Amino acid sequence: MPEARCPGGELGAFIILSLVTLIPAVVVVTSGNIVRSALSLIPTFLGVTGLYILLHAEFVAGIQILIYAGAITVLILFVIMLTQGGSGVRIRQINEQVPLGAMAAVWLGFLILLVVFRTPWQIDATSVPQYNVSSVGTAFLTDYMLIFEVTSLVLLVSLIGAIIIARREE
Amino acid sequence: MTARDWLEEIGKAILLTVVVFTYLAVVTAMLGVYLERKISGWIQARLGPKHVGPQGLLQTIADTVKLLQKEHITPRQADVLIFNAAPVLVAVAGLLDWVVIPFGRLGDRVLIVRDLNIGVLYFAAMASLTVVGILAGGWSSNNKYALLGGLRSASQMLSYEIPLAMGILWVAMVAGTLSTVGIVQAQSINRWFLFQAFPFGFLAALIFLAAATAEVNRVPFDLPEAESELVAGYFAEYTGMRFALFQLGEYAEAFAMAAMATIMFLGGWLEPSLPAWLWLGLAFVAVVVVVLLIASPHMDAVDVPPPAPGSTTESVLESAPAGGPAQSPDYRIPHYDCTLMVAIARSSKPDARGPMPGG
Amino acid sequence: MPPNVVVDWLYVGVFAIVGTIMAALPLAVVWLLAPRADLPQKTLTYESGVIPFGQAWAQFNVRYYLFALIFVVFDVEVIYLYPWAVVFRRLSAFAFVEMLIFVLILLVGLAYAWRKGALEWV
Amino acid sequence: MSASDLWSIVPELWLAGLAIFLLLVDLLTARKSLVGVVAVMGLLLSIIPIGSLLTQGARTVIFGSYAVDGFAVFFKILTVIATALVVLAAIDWLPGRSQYEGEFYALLVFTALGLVLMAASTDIILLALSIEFVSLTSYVLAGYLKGDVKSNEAGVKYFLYGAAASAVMLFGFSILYGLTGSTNLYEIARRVANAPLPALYLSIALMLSGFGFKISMVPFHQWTPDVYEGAPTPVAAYLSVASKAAGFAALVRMLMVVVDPGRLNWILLIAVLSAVSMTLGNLLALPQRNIKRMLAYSSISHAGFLLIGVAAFRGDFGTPGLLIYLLGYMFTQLGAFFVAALIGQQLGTDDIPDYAGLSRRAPVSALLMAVFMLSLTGFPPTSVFIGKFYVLAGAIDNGLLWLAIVGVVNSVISLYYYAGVIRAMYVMPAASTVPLREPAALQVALGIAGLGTLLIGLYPQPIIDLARSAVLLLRI
Amino acid sequence: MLSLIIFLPLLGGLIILFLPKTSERAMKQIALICSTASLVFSLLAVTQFRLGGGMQFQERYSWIPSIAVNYHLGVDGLSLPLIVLTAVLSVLSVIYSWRMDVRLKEYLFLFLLLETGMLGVFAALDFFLFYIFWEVTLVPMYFLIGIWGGPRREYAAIKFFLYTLVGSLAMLLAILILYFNAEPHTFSMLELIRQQPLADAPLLAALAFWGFFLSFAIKVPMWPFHTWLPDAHVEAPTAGSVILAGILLKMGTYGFVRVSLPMLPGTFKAYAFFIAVLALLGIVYGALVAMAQTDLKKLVAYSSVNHMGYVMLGIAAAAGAVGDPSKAAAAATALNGAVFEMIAHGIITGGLFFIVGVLYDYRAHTRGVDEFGGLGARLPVYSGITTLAMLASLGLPGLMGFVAEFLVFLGSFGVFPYLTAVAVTGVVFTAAMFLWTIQRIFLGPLNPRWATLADMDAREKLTLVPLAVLMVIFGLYPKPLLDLINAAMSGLVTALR
Amino acid sequence: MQVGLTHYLVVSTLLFSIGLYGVLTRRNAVAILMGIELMLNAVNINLVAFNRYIAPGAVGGQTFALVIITLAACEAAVGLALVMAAYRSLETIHVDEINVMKW
Repeated sequence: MPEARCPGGELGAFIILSLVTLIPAVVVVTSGNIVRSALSLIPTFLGVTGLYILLHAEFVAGIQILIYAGAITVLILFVIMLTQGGSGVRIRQINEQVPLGAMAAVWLGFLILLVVFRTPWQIDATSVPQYNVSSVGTAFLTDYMLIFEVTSLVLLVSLIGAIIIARREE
Repeated sequence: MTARDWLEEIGKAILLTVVVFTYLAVVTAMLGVYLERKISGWIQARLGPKHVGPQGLLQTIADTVKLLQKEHITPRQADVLIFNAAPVLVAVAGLLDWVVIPFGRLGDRVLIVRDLNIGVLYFAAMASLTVVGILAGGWSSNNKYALLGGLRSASQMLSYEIPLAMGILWVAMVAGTLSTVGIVQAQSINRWFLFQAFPFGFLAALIFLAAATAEVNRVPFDLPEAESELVAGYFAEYTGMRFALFQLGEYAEAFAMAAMATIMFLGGWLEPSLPAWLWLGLAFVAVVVVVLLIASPHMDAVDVPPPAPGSTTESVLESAPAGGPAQSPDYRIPHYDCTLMVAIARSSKPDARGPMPGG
Repeated sequence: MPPNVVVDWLYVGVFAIVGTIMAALPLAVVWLLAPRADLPQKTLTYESGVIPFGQAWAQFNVRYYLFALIFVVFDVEVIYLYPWAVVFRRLSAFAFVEMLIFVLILLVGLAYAWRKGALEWV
Repeated sequence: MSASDLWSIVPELWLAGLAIFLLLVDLLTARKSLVGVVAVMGLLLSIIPIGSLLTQGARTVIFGSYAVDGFAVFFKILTVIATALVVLAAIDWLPGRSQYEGEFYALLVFTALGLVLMAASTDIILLALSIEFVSLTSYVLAGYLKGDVKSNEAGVKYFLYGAAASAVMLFGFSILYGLTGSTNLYEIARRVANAPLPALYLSIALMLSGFGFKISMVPFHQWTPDVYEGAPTPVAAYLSVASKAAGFAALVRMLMVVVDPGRLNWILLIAVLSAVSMTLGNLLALPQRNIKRMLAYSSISHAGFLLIGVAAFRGDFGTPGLLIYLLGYMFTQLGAFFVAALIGQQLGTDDIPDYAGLSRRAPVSALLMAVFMLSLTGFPPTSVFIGKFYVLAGAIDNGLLWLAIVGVVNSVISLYYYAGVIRAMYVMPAASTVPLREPAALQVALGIAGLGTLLIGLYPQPIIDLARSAVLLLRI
Repeated sequence: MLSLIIFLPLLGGLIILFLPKTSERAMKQIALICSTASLVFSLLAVTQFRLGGGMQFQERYSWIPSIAVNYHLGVDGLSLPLIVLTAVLSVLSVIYSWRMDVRLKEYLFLFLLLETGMLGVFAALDFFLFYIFWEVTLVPMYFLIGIWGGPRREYAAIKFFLYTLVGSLAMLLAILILYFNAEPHTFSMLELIRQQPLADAPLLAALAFWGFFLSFAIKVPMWPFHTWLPDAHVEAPTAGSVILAGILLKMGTYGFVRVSLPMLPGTFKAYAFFIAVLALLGIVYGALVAMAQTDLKKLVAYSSVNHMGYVMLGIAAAAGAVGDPSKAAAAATALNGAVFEMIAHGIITGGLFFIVGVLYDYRAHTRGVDEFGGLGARLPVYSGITTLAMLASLGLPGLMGFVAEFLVFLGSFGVFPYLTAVAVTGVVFTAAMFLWTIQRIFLGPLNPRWATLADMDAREKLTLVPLAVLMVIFGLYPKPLLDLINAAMSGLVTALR
Repeated sequence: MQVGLTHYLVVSTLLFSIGLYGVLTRRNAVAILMGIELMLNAVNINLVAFNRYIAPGAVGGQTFALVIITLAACEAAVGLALVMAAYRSLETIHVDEINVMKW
């Protein structure tokens, strides 16, 4: 069966998802309320998930929700609530270098965009994407097996390190 | 596919959404609540609801109508946007669970919204989204008990998400796929996964069930809501429809968990001796009973007469001793107003609090 | 891979959007219908009838954080288990050994957390 | 993937096993210094499998994702020695400061593993993973002293800077992947040959932020002083040598394998960064009073010197010089930090003026410190001199005379603050004449560092041979 | 043989380092034994030295083969006298320092380390080794000034350290330039002289030349790089000043003769006049400023600037004559004079600093020239030796200084006649300065403050009398020394012609 | 108009810039971390998009994205632990107040 194609629909979905990604992202970095910032991560992450779907990367999409939306955001929320940030009081959230930061961000973004548009990307239109969960699994267990095992060590040290740092001694 | 096909798909999707949502709202939530009350009443040698409609069947509908009319009290200093968004998020997450659940079979076609490639992973991901809603709700209430309840619920749900995933993984491993339909079909070739590789199948099923129960905050995993201590946990400040949405989400998820257990361990719709829909239904009901009722939140309930109509808040204000609760390290409420609180909590849970026009 | 990945997820998207609308609808209805009486006590934070004291945002036990953190780590571990679970039958016993090592390493972490009491519920 | 592949990564397996074993030992024993001793012994034993790799040819293993070549072996040796010394120093330093002694050693060994992986990765995913591996353990180690506000601050700052830098770096990686469609360095090198230049430039520039962070190169250096000052002293020592070394390893591998300087002239870029790092680090080091802070700024300046070796990669001097410099610098800088640790422990201060009269109170330590300071300045016959000699020679050999001159001028500037330490120890009158206790393990570590500094200075031939063989094997 | 000479002091130093702090006497004895042994061996080397035999006593071992670094030692008529001078002054300094009691262990160790460094510089024939020894001399000197120096010792020490480090690192770059342009790459000085690697690369040659120049000129010190010198001399302890003036300064001029002249003759020739002018300025400036000094030590220090100017004038003249066979004789004379002046200045100024020390360290504790007066009658031996040394310094015929200055003027007149003519007038200033000083200190009425001063004791005499004797001997009969020097210098000039 | 690689790259660039802006301008350590998470998400979009358009035959980009998600989780765990520890002793999570040592 040929691939489902509907340029207009795809573009529409893309635009919607981009907006779902970017608008909350702006809220994340500008909101004066830290909890709102953190919660705005959710639509951003979900929007990114949507983009992954458009790119046919289902597994990554699932993981994106599971880890980013379901775990990392929760962790962030926990910390906010366990520290003063939870008070919801609008305190100054930005430092003195807003103009500087904005300039740097805009400048770098502009630069990257310039490069992105100037570069003739070597698009491979012939190969049909064949990835799904099992291709990822196979890759992890063969070509990328070292990465796979090192990942477990990274997880281990993060776990131990974070416990050591976060634990309160009696 | 042409644009027309796309529109068609979208239309179908919208239709399905409405159907599933309604199904959830009517069947799972309302029926579930009714059954829960009725059966736990029976277990505890009470009558349960009986006035509205035959055998009190319409009680839940009446409750819904009542809830619709209830004033939405937004606590002072609460973050209104988040306060409203949280229940919606929980409800939608509960709804989204149902996308990958096959309801049964119609001829050659499996009755399922969409058979996603990463079905069970998707299911787990949606389940994890609920946590955010609960935390947001607990926080936005600007109530320390709600916040604490939220944190506790979230902690618990997080803790049991891993065992839940382990149960799912075992099935995925045996079936070699993540698709829910694929899992059911794999069981047609083999046996129910419950009996696969004895005793691992049992073990996995047990783990899954236990985790699922914890995931939806049911007894004996209702510690976070800790009605006696935390005044209903994270939704202490929620009233009216918002409260109902939380309940809807929770019930939707609970039923989805039960359905998932059926699909993963009991062969879904694939029992050869009975019609598919019947088997699926029976198995499903059995699991629901296990999840919701045997371990019912009302097991330990003491029967307390409902308080007089009127604002519970005010009545308590009058009777409460002066001064706040002592600041004990674990945020327990001192014992002196415990009984009273239990009463309030009880009464406020199905009925919600607030003025009740016309009783 | 079925070609309809996007269609599949279109349903999910529609479910999310329409579901949100349907869930928010009653809230809007209630906002229109429900009575409103501005009693100051009513908007008071509900603390079993006791007048609220202090700020709600008192800091709670760091133990919650430990739970969340252990969860995150193991949740990440799980994402590696999913693809493995799907393919491990097709690969040799080597895949099994690989995963065994992977899990064993993390079990060390679990043992550590357990020994340090990070798993104990309050 | 074959059995011989497995044999080639025995050092890594050994380190991983050792770290896990340490964790288990720590869970079972109450004598935490035992864990440290086991760690040192295990690290020293790992030299055997590492040494056995020396005789083997260069190749990649495990589906081309991991290099087994002289370059990697060199950094394995360096990392293991540095880790063993730091563990040795920590055995005396740590007790009483943290409840988590055993884990400290385990984390150090884990870091060592990460560093080793970093130096040998030939796959950008593995590279990113190992860089992050090192970062994560380093964040923890930097913030290890929970009761100490400075350590807290060091941990948070290190984390925030590090995470931001690595995010930028990963963006660079992603562009590299986009240009080539591969994650394998050698594959990338093949395909990048006709990649468009602007994108390549962007990718390299973004990646430099990550590597620059690790090696504390200007302008990614801001974290260095605070982290070195706040972090536990052995950790600061470790970061300043091992982490830096691995950063250079990854940087060199990335630049040399992937980017043909004939196509994309990164030499000038690196040279300018080098000059700026040297100069800025030095100038900022001048007014410092805190020894750790001073060493931090000076380490920025040394990063600049080391970058000369990266820029001057043609010929027999630049890259071997970089390696020699790193090894020599390792001994010297570790030694200097160990003295700082010892003094900090005994006097409770890290301020240079408080070092007054140290030559009377702790003569051995003071003498060694003087040697380290002179070595850092680049006086012969010490290890850093050999390194500086080599990189300067490399610069001249590559026609970067101006860079060599900048380096020389900076050497002179650096003398001023290094001599300040010597002045305090030897010239200033002592506030007290009570002799300081010089604990055993720390002394041993200090002695080895001093010995290494002088031996390399006096007879560098073996090190030079090692470095040269390492460089010859780099390009497969 | 040479290794023995060089490393005996270091050996002693290391032994001292491991002695207990209390055994001061043993430390001093070891120091004395080692430095004396070094002296004895160096004298032995003199007796075995064959005139006209070029580099002798060569030792050559491979050290860092991958960059062609060898442990290569050797002496010729240029370096041998300097080695002997170093050994002599070191022994005398140890004797002079017998009364030292502050942090003796470190003092002796550093002193002996310094001696090793200086001996090594003069004997090294491999640039790498040369550079290492060159740097090794810096550190002990820094400590000697910094720990045992006068009130402004810290300032003086770091100033000395920084100045000389600038120089030595510039030299390092220059060495590297030479190294990379030689084919095959080599650090061997003899090989580099033979190859003349930069003969065809004027730009690089100029760079290398100025690198060396910076290093050597700071060390000499030439005007205008001299500003560290008065500070260092004034603040250094007496033995430090002696070594500094007597030997360390010679390392600079030695470098010019050993390195700049033979390795980069063309470039040196191009800048010879300019350098000669600088030397001239040093001569005049040194003398004039010295005259204005009231601090005795500073006075001697500035006189060093003046004298080193003569040396540089001689070397510059020799460089100016490069490639011009008609001036070869003059060049040889000038060079002989310059080297002779190096030795002479070492002995004379070394002696003068001892003299100042005798008065300042143990007696008057002041160096103000104007505070003295009439000491001649009170301290006859002291006055005698002082007067002798000062007369030698101003170039009184019959004493060592005269021979040196005469040869310099004779030689350089053939190359830079006008400059030399002006330089000769510098002698007048020098003479005036010293005579005036003698008058102020020893003549006139006795300041009652000094009525109780004692004359020199046996140890001080032991320190100063040998130097005085040398001044006279070589003043009256310079031939052995001159022959030694001439053997090397004429060879050099021949090669450059 | 087809949705192509460039579209995704534009979105990712914008997301990256937004994240960078957050990192540079926020004073709350947790908020800075959020900015970093946004940047990492941008990287992941890049990787997945490149995987889809440049090298669809393999899963290198997706694998990389998964690894980055893992790393993001680990970073969050460790980093937030450090923030909590700092909060316990300094009672602030604002980086401009975490300055016992001078910046």
